[in-house]
Amino acid sequence: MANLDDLYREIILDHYRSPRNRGELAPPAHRTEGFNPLCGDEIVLYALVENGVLLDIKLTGHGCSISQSSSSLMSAAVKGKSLDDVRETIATFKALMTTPEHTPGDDEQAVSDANLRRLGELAALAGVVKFPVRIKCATLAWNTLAQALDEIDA
Amino acid sequence: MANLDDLYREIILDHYRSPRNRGELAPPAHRTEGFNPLCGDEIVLYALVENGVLLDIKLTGHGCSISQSSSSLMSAAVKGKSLDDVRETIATFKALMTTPEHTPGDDEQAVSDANLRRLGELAALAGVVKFPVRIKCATLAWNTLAQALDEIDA
Amino acid sequence: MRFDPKLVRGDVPLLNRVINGRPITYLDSGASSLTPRPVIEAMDRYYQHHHANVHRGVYQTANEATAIYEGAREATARFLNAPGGSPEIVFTKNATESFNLLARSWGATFLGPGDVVLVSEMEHHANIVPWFQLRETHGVEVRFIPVGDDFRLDLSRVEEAMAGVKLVSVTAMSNVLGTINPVRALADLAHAHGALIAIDGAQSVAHLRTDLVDLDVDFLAFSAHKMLGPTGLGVFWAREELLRAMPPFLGGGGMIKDVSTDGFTPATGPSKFEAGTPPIAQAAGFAAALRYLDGLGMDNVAAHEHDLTVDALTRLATTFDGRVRVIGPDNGVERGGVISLDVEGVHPHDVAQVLDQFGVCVRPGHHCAKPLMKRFGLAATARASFGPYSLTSDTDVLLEALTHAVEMFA
Amino acid sequence: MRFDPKLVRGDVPLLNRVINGRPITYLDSGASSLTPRPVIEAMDRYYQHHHANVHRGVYQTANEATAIYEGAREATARFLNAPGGSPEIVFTKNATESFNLLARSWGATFLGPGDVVLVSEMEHHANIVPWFQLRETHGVEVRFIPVGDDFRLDLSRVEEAMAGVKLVSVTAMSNVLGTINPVRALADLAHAHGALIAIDGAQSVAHLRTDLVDLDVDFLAFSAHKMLGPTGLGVFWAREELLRAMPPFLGGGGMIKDVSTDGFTPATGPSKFEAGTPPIAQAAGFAAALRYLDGLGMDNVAAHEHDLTVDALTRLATTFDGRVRVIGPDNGVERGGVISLDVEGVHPHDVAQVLDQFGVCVRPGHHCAKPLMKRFGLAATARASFGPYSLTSDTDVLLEALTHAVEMFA
Ligand SMILES: Cc1ncc(COP(=O)(O)O)c(C=O)c1O
Ligand SMILES: Cc1ncc(COP(=O)(O)O)c(C=O)c1O
Repeated sequence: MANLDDLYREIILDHYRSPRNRGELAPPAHRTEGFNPLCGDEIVLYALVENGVLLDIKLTGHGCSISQSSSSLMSAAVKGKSLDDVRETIATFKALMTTPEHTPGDDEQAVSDANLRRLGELAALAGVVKFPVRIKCATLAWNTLAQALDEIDA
Repeated sequence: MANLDDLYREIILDHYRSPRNRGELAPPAHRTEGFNPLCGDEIVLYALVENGVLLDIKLTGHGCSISQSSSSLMSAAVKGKSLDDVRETIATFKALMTTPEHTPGDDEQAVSDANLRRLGELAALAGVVKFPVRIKCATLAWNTLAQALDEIDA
Repeated sequence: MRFDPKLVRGDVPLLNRVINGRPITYLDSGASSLTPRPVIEAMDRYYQHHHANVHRGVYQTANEATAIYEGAREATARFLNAPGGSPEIVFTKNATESFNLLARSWGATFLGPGDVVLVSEMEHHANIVPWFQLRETHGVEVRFIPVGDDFRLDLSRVEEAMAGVKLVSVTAMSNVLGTINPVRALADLAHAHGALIAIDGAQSVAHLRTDLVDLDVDFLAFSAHKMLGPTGLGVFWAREELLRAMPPFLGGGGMIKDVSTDGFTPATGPSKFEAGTPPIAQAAGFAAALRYLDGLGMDNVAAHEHDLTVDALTRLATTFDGRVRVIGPDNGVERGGVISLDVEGVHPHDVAQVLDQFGVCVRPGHHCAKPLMKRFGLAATARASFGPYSLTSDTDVLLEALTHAVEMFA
Repeated sequence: MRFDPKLVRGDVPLLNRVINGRPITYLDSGASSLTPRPVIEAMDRYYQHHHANVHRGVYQTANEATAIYEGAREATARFLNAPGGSPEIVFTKNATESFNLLARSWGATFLGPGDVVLVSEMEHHANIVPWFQLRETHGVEVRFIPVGDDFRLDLSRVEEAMAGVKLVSVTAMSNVLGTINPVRALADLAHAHGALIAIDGAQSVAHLRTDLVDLDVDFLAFSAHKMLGPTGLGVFWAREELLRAMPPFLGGGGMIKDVSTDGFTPATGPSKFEAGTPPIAQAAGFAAALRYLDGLGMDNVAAHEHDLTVDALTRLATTFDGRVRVIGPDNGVERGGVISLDVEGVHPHDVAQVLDQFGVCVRPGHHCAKPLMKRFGLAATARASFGPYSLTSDTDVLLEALTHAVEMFA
């Protein structure tokens, strides 16, 4: 049985109560909106990229504890990193959010323990997969970031 | 249990095989169409009325044995009668076609035995009420005749 | 005489569910009601003994299926006290289709540029989007009656908004606020201005007595699944003379009088609006639901839910020190058993998630009423709503779980 | 391996009915199929354990209901081998609504004056009337492919009718004649002329294997109730890129991304076309029907019904001295298990009535195909049609009853 404590880890509640990197960035920072029509969660993401590095990131918007803490945790994890590292973190996180049913088998875990360690605080969101309807909440910020990088690239 | 023989009396089959008063009448005879969209039965009725008497009536069209024999039986019953008599026959016949469920009670039959006798051959159609979906077949010609009389009146 | 809700409970198999180790506490009847055994059994009986396509059949089961389907139409007309009887009852797939039928058949025929459809800020999207679509295709104006800070429509605001209005289309009971609107007064007002009035009965028909003769409205839409009936069946009611003047909506079998390679002529009566094989089994289930509700008595259902609501509002007001706000009229105002909650510091999604751990079913979200959400500056609420099978013990568990949610996020 | 139809029979409660003192002989599967117990039970289970409104729920039963509903979408995509998977499956209320969706969303957006929709003379009204309605609103031309004296479409006649055609919309199997049309060849022909092709699968999907990748068509419509499923559910399938380009059809809850008092933006994916509470329980039943048919194997179903049809056609030809004429292709031609009869001197209504006395269920009428009836100079036929639970003993009783009808009216 999925337990509430798997979902609402203390780190998550902390980032929900005190979100990091909240706010806006002026141009030339790139602005991207993310929206989850099912629950109405909204995110506005500002990304400042220079020389292949995500110099700064800020977020506004509203939503549930999972979507808000996930965007806060994300911002802390990717800020200042090279775009390659950012893209890898996005990929690792999205693998973490793959529902257990889709995992090929026990010995081929979607996310290795090594990767989990690499995720650091982000690993607190691992419990979300036990609540499949909430996965969209957790990935909203990440999809928005991926979209922002694509737009900056283009 | 409703029995097929209640429906397909010999008189009915006879009128179906050899319909009376089949054909058309030229103007000034009045022409009226009847249509049962559920089963596709069609009737074209020609009525020649003079001095309050239905001098002549002819019918064409196609449909099942019940609709065709009913129109044949009707034509035989009303031809040459005064319009008052025709209207009374229509009313009596339509009472005969009232489904048993709607009959107030055993001692208040919708159609008295006296009336039944008065209907003559038409009484052969009495069994139709035991087959409620066929009532529309039996009444098609009668409704068309009633409509024709209304139109002639108007 | 009031029914015993415990007996109703015994008729609802789903209430035996255990969720996360606790017996289910179902507080989402506003979204869809639970299904009593007699309703399920009526559909089983239909499939096991009487199923056949309706109309045009001659054989016995086809006649039985037709009688069941048309019988449901008659039962619906009786339940609503429809002035013109069963010829006024059109079966659709849900309340939403009923509104689309209204907009595309009546609206597209009788409305055009310069004409106004007056809805309210508290409408469900089902009574908003079809009018926006009609605006696109036919240039009508869609105007919104504002909702007051008391969560109610102000009749004087309706009066002043009536210029050019051809149709007033409002909900009889808000699915978010619980507000009950003064339908008869709105009908009189609309008619006094030469307008017609449509009522969204999705909530009201399920929880209050509906008497169409008394209400004097022109159109009504609602769904079976919110009133103990099955999914897949809705009702559209209109005065017979209006139905007669309306062109068909969907085209296909059953709604025609004749078809050739040149064109078609539509059928008369409600069939004109029922293209294709209708929801026959669902009509059988719906008739059973109406019988069940008649057995309880709609006045009793309303009184029962009223008592539950008064109790819940009182306890919500005293338990949480102002941290749980009810978005809707307070006690003392006539209202339905729909209670939208705004919990300080806890997103409705999280409220519902924590409540689920206690087996409590409430719905978070905008409840398909985004303009209303915006009006009150909210993205969502967590909504609890009662049905005939609800008990005060459901409210006990709700409060227990809410207390946990509030503490957890404190 | 072929299934045992007697076992299928045992799964169908309605086949225990006794009609007029005789066991029922159900020969009306073309109008609606009988419902096997696992399908009924799937719906019961849904109402008893999992019922809740879908989408946006957080609590457990709401998630279960959503999983059941979306699972049915996936099962449908697999059953049809839909190239784009479940996002291409839209649930409607019946095949008729699916055609209206096609005409009003795709048709009204992409067709206009000068464009031609090419249907055939053997179409069901569901694939005719929506196009006539589109002609009224959007000025398209509706053109009919003639049906030959062999009851088939002549591909050369299709070829020569292609000028200006933007959509070919034809049935895969005639519900009157039993004719199976060459869907793949028609698709190639349509595409070669830059047109799209829609298929009426109401009959074919229930009785033949359907592989959308092989067929290479663009749109498909059919109903659950003709393939062992419940009433109240239809399917509309379209290629994903077409669905994406199509505007919404009905407006309301569930089909929006956002709504304000100013306007709305539609959702993406199949939800865009599913306004309001969908037929959830019916989707549960339909998924069970697909499982059941998969268990039998659609190739086996087709082979079983083919054998029954060959036998029945042979015996009809030899028993009645030419007094019973089959309106449809004879043996030797690939055809479905739908047998329309014209009995000399006996109106189809009377045929069906006499047959009912023997417990035999056949359907008299125009079968919602009036242009086809006119083509063959008939007002109606009496139609017998097979399902997976049919047996040659059903044909025995049919012939016995037909003999009686012929004698009675001789
Ligand atoms: C070939 C064909 N198309 C369309 C339909 C319409 O199906 P429904 O009535 O379920 O919408 C039918 C069934 O009546 C049919 O046989
Ligand atoms: C007030 C109101 N109107 C309309 C609807 C739409 O009903 P349905 O989804 O059954 O079409 C609902 C239910 O969601 C409702 O609460």
